[in-house]
Amino acid sequence: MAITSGGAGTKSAFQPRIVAFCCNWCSYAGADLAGTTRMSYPATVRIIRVPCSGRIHPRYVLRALERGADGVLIAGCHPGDCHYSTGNYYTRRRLLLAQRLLTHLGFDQGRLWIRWISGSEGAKFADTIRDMSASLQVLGPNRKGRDQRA
Amino acid sequence: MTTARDGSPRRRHTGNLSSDRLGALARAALAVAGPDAVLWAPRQAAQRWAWEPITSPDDLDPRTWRRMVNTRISPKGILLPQTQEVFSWQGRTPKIALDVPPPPQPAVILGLRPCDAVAFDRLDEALLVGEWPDVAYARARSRAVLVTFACESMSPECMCEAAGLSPTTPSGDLLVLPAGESLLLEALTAKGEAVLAELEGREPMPEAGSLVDARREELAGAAGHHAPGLAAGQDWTRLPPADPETVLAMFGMPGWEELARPCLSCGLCAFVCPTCHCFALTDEPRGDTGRRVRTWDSCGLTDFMRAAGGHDPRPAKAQRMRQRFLHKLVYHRAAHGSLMCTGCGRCAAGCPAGLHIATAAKMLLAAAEQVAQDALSGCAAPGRPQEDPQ
Amino acid sequence: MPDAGQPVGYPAEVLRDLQQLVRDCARSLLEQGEVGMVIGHRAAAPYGRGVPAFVTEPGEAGQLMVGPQCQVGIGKYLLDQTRATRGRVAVIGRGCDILAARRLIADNRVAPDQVLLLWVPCAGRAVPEAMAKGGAVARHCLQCDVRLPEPGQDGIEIIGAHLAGALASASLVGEGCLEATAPRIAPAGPGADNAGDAGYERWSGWFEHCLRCYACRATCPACNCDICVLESRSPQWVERSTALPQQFMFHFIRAMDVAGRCVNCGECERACPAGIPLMDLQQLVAADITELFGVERPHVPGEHEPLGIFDARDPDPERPARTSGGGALS
Amino acid sequence: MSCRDSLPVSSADPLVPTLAVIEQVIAETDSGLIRTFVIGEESPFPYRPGQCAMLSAIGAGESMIAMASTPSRGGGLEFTVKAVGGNTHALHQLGPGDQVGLRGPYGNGFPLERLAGRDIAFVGGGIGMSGLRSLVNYCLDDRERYGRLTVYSGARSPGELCYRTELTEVWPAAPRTEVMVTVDQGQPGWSGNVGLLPDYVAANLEPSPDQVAVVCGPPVMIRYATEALLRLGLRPEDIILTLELKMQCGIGRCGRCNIGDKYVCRDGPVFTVAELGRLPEEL
Repeated sequence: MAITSGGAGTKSAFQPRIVAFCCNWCSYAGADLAGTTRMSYPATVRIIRVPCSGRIHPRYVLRALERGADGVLIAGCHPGDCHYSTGNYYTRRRLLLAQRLLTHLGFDQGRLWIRWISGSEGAKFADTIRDMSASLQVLGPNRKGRDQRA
Repeated sequence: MTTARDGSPRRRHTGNLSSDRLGALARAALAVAGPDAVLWAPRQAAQRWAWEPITSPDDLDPRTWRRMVNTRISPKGILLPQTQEVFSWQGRTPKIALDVPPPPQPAVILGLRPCDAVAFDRLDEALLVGEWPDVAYARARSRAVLVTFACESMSPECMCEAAGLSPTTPSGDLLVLPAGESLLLEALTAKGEAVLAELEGREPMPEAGSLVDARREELAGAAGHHAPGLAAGQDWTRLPPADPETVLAMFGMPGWEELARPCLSCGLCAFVCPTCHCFALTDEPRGDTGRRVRTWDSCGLTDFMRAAGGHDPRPAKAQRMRQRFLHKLVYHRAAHGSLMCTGCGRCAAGCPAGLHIATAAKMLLAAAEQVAQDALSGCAAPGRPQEDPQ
Repeated sequence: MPDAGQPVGYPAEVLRDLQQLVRDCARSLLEQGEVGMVIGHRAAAPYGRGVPAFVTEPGEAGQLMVGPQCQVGIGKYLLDQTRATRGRVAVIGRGCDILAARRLIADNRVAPDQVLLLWVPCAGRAVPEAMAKGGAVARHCLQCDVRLPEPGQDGIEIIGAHLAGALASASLVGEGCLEATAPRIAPAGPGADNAGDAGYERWSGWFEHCLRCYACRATCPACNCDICVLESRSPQWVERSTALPQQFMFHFIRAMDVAGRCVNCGECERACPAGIPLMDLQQLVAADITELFGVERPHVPGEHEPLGIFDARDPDPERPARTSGGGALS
Repeated sequence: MSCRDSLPVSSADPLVPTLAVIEQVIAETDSGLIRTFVIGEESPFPYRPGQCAMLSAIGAGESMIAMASTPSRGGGLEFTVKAVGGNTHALHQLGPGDQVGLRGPYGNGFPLERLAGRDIAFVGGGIGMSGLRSLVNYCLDDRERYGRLTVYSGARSPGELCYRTELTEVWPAAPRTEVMVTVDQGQPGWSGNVGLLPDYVAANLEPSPDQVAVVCGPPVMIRYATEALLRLGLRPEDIILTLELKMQCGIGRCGRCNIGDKYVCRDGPVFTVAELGRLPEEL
């Protein structure tokens, strides 16, 4: 996978750490495509492959933030395209609500991104990570709910 | 010459301080505790009283404490924190290095109720007596200064009298008896005397021996005013702890099942209790580093006794509740001679299911009574249950 | 029963009649063998507060009570008692107790033919500390929409329907009613005072005092799993230490896991020894569910959980939200 | 309380382990689920048979394990560990040269003085043999001091028997020493007894007037073995049990392993049936 040090920042610029949960059938393939076609996106993303975005419990998001992520991306098949027909519809409800709950608890709204990325959308994956990284750079490092030792 | 609570011989040392000079008392206690000492006192926030670190002792107003019967959560966590690091480690085998945390800052605990001050004596027994004393607690305890305020009022949940105590039980290092605009002080330990001496160096004070005695009697009389709680008239010190036959009879009471029926198996009673001290040890790894922490635990929680592999000697909530009440009222006394309940009433006030230690105590007293009677009449029968705890 | 003063909301004669109806009903159910146990409330010292009563003999029905002093939510006891009792188990309770029981049924934790639900009208639950001062109802009772029995529901009978009118007009807010007037935390939407750092600081202030005693979970009718994720050691989502990140983890997981299944009974908040306004979180989530997914009254257990179903037209995080007010999602 | 005057503020925290090094790991059973760890070249502390120590794979927790070695032989401490929970599984990942956390010794150990001159039946089920192995070897090292020794060892299957060399060769060759082995389920090639350990003891033990029995094993086995021994006529004070309950601190402070006012980790793990009869039954 071709990964460059993204962002045009200086050497001291904050490089946000992103944890991306990608569904096996679409988004992981999309990320793979971004790599094989040598698109550039920030190297500070860590991809976790899950069988379906429906596998993702909202607590995974908070655990990632707790253990040092500055932002979390949930990426699944486009609505209607789920490999298991409907998994991502449930994900959509659950994570929309999780996003609201995090906001109620005072977490920054832009820490959790939900995107639909198909296997052919390598560019969308790279763009998403770039956009997300830039937006997190503005937000700064996440300190909320974060374990200081992580 | 008399003997202080800590066993040192001494002359009686009392003082009469104006109520608005509480800050001076706090400063004297801080001076005795050490330069980096932290002051803790009850403060009202969001409609409830809680123990909080105080940075400006002169703002303390003891008159506001008259509205407080006690804090919602006990002060034990000041000396026995809910989460305590035992050690931390770095590196992976075979290059692990261990590190132990620095000792805690000394604490001045100002405004303790006698039930809570006595509770620290119980923790001393449970954690310090015998081989392998609890060093972490000992470090916090040895440097702490405890200033007790006698109670001017009681709530229906107060049960100190059933536990053999009173609103004026001499406890802590220094006992304060509020009397109108005065604070009558009496040193109870060498540390308490040091605080009084330090205070006298700052504010000359008259001796108050006879005033102290009079006020103590007055407040003890006022205790009779307290609302009719479930423990009214009970005397838990009558429970015989050391006789195996009675213990087995109390243990075998069929009434435990019925008593425990409302229990929801949460750990609230143990966590608000000033004497509960059970703890768990768990590792918190973070990559190649981590720490082992010691955290409060409760015998009421379902996984308290469950061993790796699944064996659990107390799978039913009735068994867990029995353990809790027998530990408090019987087992600790068998080992150390005192009840491990000081009657603060927090468990009864807080129990989400409305369970009450006095209900259990009533059953235990009856079971013990039954054994004694059977012994008299010569028939050895197991303790009979009390059908209706009410 | 010690005198607890004039209870808020309940005219004395209504209370007396209601209580008699409840006792008569319980007695006859037990006498006729309709049920093996009736779960209700009985008075206990101090304050004469109502604690759970598990009545199995017709002769014991006289101890049952109703009214503002009834502190403990009793619906969740069905979980234990239907397994331990021969015959059906009846719950004689308020709207919140009935919803709690329906929660257990909807979650397949209790079989509907094992229970009998008897709904008693209610004018709010008093706060124990305030009883001596004439009473005060708990905060969330003010927003309660199941105080009065709703007729025509399967498996639910109503006790004292003719008295509901008298309670409907009763005022819930009495003298010294501190608790009921305590403000709710407003939604932390964009631009709200509670958003971002201020909201985080506020919740940190509460969570710092959390004792992790599990009283919120123990009392919650939606928390009815046999094995709880909060206690799991492998994988361990929440460590035992009370460091702030662990506290956020604990309360986030709990709030999320009961989201869409919370029956708005307020038991978590009542039980919390640290006084954390846990219902604020649940009510914010409930409002979100209504707004995002169009589910009215999400606290009433229905055929499907809001998070157990979906609608292809649900708002999409990649498109502007269908409804306004909740704010654009990233 | 006068205990406050002599607070151990300068002592080391007994909950903090020392780091020790694994010298050798021996697989005891066919399944590999039971292994013996030899720790250090010498024991860091004096101990008696029947005592335990806290063994920790740092980061995975701690477990109370009985010493399987005997102090009469010097050398490192030996612990036989069954992989059951998180810590014991993590220990099984370790090999020679790896560090473990170690603290102890804890518990009362066997009443060696009271065993002198007596005929001893050792009844050990499964991993419960580990504490008994310490005692058997201790007795053999001072053979004249004790009467007839009989080791009853049981396991679920032949492949699950621990200390096979000692059971089949070393101990049977010792003077006035007999080894009796039984398994719950036989397998092809197994010519020994098949049956539950308590039944096996009941059928074979002919107690002498000087007989004592020392029993260790899982709670259910202890219960039935005790009943069998009582039926054989042993007195409750001559039946010695070593118990195990969930333990965390090992020093009688965490409040977990109590039976009545006794803590198994500190006041036990060795109790006679007579002593337990005076305590509530919580096993």
